Amino acid sequence: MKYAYYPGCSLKGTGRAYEESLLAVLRVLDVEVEELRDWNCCGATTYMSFDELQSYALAARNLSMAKQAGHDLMAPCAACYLVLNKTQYYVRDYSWIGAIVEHALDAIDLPKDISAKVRHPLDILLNDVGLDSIRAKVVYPLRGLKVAPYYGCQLVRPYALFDSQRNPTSMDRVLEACGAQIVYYPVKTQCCGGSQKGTLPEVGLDLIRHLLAEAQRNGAEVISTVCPLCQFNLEAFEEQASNAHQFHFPVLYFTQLLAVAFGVPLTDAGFQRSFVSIKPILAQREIAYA
Amino acid sequence: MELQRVVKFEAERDPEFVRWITQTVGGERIRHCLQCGLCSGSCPLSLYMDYTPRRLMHLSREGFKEEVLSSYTIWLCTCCYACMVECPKKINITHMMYALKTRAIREHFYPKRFAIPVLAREFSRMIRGSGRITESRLVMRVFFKTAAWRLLGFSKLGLQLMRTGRMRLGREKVEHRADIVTLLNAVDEMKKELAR
Amino acid sequence: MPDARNGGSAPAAKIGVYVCHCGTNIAGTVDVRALTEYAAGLPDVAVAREYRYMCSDPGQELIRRDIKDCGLNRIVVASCSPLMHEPTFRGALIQAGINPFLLQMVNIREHVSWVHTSKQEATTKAKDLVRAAVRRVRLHQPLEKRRVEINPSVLVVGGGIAGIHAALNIANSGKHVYLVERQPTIGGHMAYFDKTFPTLDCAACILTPKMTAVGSHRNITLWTYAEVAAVEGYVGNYKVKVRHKPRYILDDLCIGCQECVEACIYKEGRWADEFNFGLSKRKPIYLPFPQAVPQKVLIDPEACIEFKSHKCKKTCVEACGERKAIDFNQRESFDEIEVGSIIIATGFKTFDASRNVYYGYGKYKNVYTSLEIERLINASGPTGGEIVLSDGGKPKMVGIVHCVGSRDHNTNRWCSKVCCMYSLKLAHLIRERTGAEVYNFYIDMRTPGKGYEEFYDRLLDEGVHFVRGRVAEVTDWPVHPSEKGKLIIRAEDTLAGFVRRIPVDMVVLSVGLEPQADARDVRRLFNISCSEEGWFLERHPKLAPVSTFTDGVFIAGACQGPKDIPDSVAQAGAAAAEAMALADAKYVELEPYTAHVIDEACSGCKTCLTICPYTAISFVEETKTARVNEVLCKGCGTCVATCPSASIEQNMFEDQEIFEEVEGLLAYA
Amino acid sequence: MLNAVELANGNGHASSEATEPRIVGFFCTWCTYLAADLAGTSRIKYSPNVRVVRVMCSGRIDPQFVLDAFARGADGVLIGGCHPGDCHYQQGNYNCLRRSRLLARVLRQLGIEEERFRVEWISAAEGDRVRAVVDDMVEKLRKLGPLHPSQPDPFPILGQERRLQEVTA
Repeated sequence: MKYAYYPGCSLKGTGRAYEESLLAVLRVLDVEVEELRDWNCCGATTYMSFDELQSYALAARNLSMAKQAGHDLMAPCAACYLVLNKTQYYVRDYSWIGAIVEHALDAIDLPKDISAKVRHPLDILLNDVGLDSIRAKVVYPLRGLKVAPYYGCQLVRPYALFDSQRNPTSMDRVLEACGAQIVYYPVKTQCCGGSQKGTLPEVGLDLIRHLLAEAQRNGAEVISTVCPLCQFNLEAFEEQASNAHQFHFPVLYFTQLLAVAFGVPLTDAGFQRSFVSIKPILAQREIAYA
Repeated sequence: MELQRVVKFEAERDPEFVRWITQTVGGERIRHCLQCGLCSGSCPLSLYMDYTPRRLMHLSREGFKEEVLSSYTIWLCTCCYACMVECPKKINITHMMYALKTRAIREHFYPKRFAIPVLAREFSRMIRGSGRITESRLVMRVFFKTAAWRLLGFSKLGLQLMRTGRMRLGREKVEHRADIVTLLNAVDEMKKELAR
Repeated sequence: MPDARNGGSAPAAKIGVYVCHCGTNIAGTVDVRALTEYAAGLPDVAVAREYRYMCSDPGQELIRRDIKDCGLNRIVVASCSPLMHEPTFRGALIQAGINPFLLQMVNIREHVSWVHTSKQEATTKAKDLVRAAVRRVRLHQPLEKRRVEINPSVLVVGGGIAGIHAALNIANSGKHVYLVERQPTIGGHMAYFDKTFPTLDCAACILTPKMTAVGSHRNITLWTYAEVAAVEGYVGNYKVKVRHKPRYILDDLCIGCQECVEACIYKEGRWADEFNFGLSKRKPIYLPFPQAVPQKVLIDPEACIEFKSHKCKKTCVEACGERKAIDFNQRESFDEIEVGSIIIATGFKTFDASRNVYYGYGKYKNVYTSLEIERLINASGPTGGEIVLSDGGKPKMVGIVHCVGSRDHNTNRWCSKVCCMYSLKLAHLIRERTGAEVYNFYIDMRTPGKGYEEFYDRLLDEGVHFVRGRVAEVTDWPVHPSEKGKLIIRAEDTLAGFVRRIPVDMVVLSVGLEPQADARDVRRLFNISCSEEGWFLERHPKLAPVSTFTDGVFIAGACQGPKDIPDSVAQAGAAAAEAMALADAKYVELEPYTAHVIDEACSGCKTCLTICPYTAISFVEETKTARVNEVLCKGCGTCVATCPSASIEQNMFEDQEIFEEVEGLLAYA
Repeated sequence: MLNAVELANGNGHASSEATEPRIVGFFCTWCTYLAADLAGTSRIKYSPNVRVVRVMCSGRIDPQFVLDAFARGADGVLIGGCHPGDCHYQQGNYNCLRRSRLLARVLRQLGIEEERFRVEWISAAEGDRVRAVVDDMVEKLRKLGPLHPSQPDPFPILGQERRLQEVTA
């Protein structure tokens, strides 16, 4: 199994822990990945609202290069995942968009073919690696660690074909395979506000607070995420969001929990980058870790 | 409280806008809207909107361009696609919001120093410049252009990020930066072409 | 307790009382256990039982078994209204081998549990009623129902789509139908339409064949320009008098060539054409409309010179020549027919838009009613299908105002059901034919029905404007340059959240449906009831939707309530089936509630003779007493109450029985 | 003619209802009885004071029924028929009306207040009118009080005939 790896800007910045843990986990599972050479920002949702067509072109550049590399393109960031997919759909559904994109690729001597399959790590773990091989690699089971699975919006909506748009369960299953206990989390696909926290603080904070409160109400010990922006929002503003109830969750990437289970040293899985340490919880649950 | 006379004359409607929205990507099915309000109901931000998505749909298809493009709604939309997935008439609401944003930016239909469009603009500039985003720098720029004082509120967070090595000040960039510019320009050429 | 008048002592009564819970309908308000125990204690009551649903088969079985096992000879059932289940329980008595009229029902549902709230009071009342019934039933006598033959032919009143469909159904079954239509042609409202929703198939194409079929069917006697003048008789044997208005044309001689119309000395039409609501003009002699059935012209005496001055050249008569079909001296004539059942399909009339002054109907030239627009759109209409303004120009903006004369406590409270759909249809046609911007002003869009919602969706997609808000006014007073020379519609766009002023060239008022102006006279004529609004009342809104409280009289179509074409046709089919079932039964059983004279008591004063509305009482010279003809007697009992010597009795309602009932009700309560 | 059981059960509520006016209604099958049924199906609530006797037509109502009702202890009598012109039997309600006019006068002479005897035309569609009429009548009768609190039979003559029948029982 080999994939072209498209980190996206966040995984090089606030989301470094995601990249570290992801790569570590894939290593354990002997999944080969190669970072896409000279990838560029996908444009995310923000560029979309500035100029949709340009953002398609930006995404297309990556897709075209991935096709050349000859592997499926692994996009861990939900926003990237969405934009890359969306681009493919639109180029397919609207010939005139296709024409523009092709023209643009032409201008930088890239092949028009942007049909590289865009995959999310969850998709890969579930459908290519498989739960059995994941179970097989577990050395330190998570022993019923109570996890709130937070998928956020853009991973499953509107394009994810590997999971339900209304009630996704892929992360649940992967984590359960590592012995974690998934708590009821009805807001698993509700929006975290994205960049709203920066632009309209009180609004963003409201959404974040709701997500944290729901996790607490359902007795979660940690929140598991699949998207760097979700992770950042929930973690960075726990304190601000705290009101009646104090929030003090480790907000992790699902890959970090896998890493624990696989016996990857915490420091290799970016735990040192968390604001809230997970160690006390692991200790309390008597979950061993490397 | 001041009294204000509100009555809409047909002359204030903009048929061109209706034509545009019903032909633009995402707006094609807007006419099918039943005004059931499920979009507003499922939207996590509708609570803050001056016009709920449902109302925006109606205003758009009736051609009240002013109201639509100057409404906060389109900026509050975080593009979480909840409305679009739920919509019983399969209207691509989120995509339409993008379209409205782009047009609002193009026609300068947003409040001065309003952070969201500024972010979009800065974001695009940064990409044009280096092909990638360096979050820390982007955030700085936006704040300086909108509400610098708010930055102070973030100093603690900044330190935390710094300490955990998640805030890089070094600039992320692609090797072939020229490519990006060429790419984007190519798009613009083509657009002009199509316009003609 | 024996009866002085009937003499002789009836066999000792053995009464069974059966109290129904009707689920919680009764048991919820009446203490059924207490009631049953109480009944058990009443004199002559041998058995008293309660059961969840007496009308169910196990319920009836209780009664049947007790009659057999305990030898009951009188039954009291305390349940719902006798008008609901009396037949059911009488059936049970018959099955158990005793006479069905030895039953008395007590209405403790409609008259007690459903209208009272205090359990104690309700139970008390129920006890009184049961007590009365128990006392009354002891006097009940075995009675035999009267059998009367049924005349298989049927009268259908009204030649709209409902009447047409019913008539054809029955005629095709081989029975004879008299179809009486007030207008000079059949076709009703449907004949006005160009297209029908939601399929948009051409109204004429589907209606005309049915009309001609009626005209040519050997089992149908079609009388247009005629009205029912009088009805007497009873189920199976109605005598109906039909008045033929003079059309001054001899039907059987006129071949519909219309040469007379050509020849009329008026070269151009001058008089408002009724069929086009005055949007076009006709001559004094005319054919209502091209596809009219029958294809017979008629003369308007108000317009024809011959009638005014008797000095006309009578070019029409010349033109008619040998056929001699024109008869200026024709007078109204009558026909007497006998039928077994009657189907009333007299349809509806549309709301008079001028009643709503704010919409400017009759004031502004370009405000039309939906029916007028139907004519404008109709290819055979005054403009040949051209939708034009009063000045002949094409409308660029058109406003369609829904709910005119509907859902409004100032006019009609009800929803007229069809307006939303026909407004959508008109919106589509207007847009299609003129390319105008069309605005629909609605309160709620009501599109239940096969393919209806889909049609609405289609209209949405066609870019028709939908403004949710009831129109406040239509005015020609511009307050904005863009409104000059237009009709401005003012309404709140409740979905946008502000008031809008929309200037249009043409306003279409979607008028609601109303009962016919003379609905109340018609219902008297046929002895049926009307709802408060004036729609004919069905026997049961769910289970007997086309029957009335008068046996052998059925209703179909919009005369029973607003209905679209499919519903009207379906109802017409149902009514036809009812009529045919009746006819095929050959005979019907009548309640034996007739009156009879007790000869020895009769003084021969003849008071009763004058009072009987059915002349069922005659005077027998030999005995010098009155005698009731049981076949003619309908059992109203007026004569009984009138007889000064108390020598007339009515089965089931004998004085003694009623005295007992009254006494039972009040007995030391 | 009481019997032990009836006494036992019948009087159960006598005291509690003593002050409540008791009304006997004579309703024609085709209009007023139907209206009362409609009131039921529409769950319209009204005072439980009226006890209905069903007759085919208001024309069947013999003045004796009314007198007897009063004699037996009714505080009021309500006759319900079809509206003029709507009679199922063409004119029964007119006959009823004529008799009632006469009867009303007789009653007045017997000292029975006119509010105690009422003739109403209620069509099959007027369920709510049943409520209105009954409630209104009950209201008026409450004001008047019971017709004859002390002796059960204010009209010996009428009484005799009835007693005669009872004796022959």
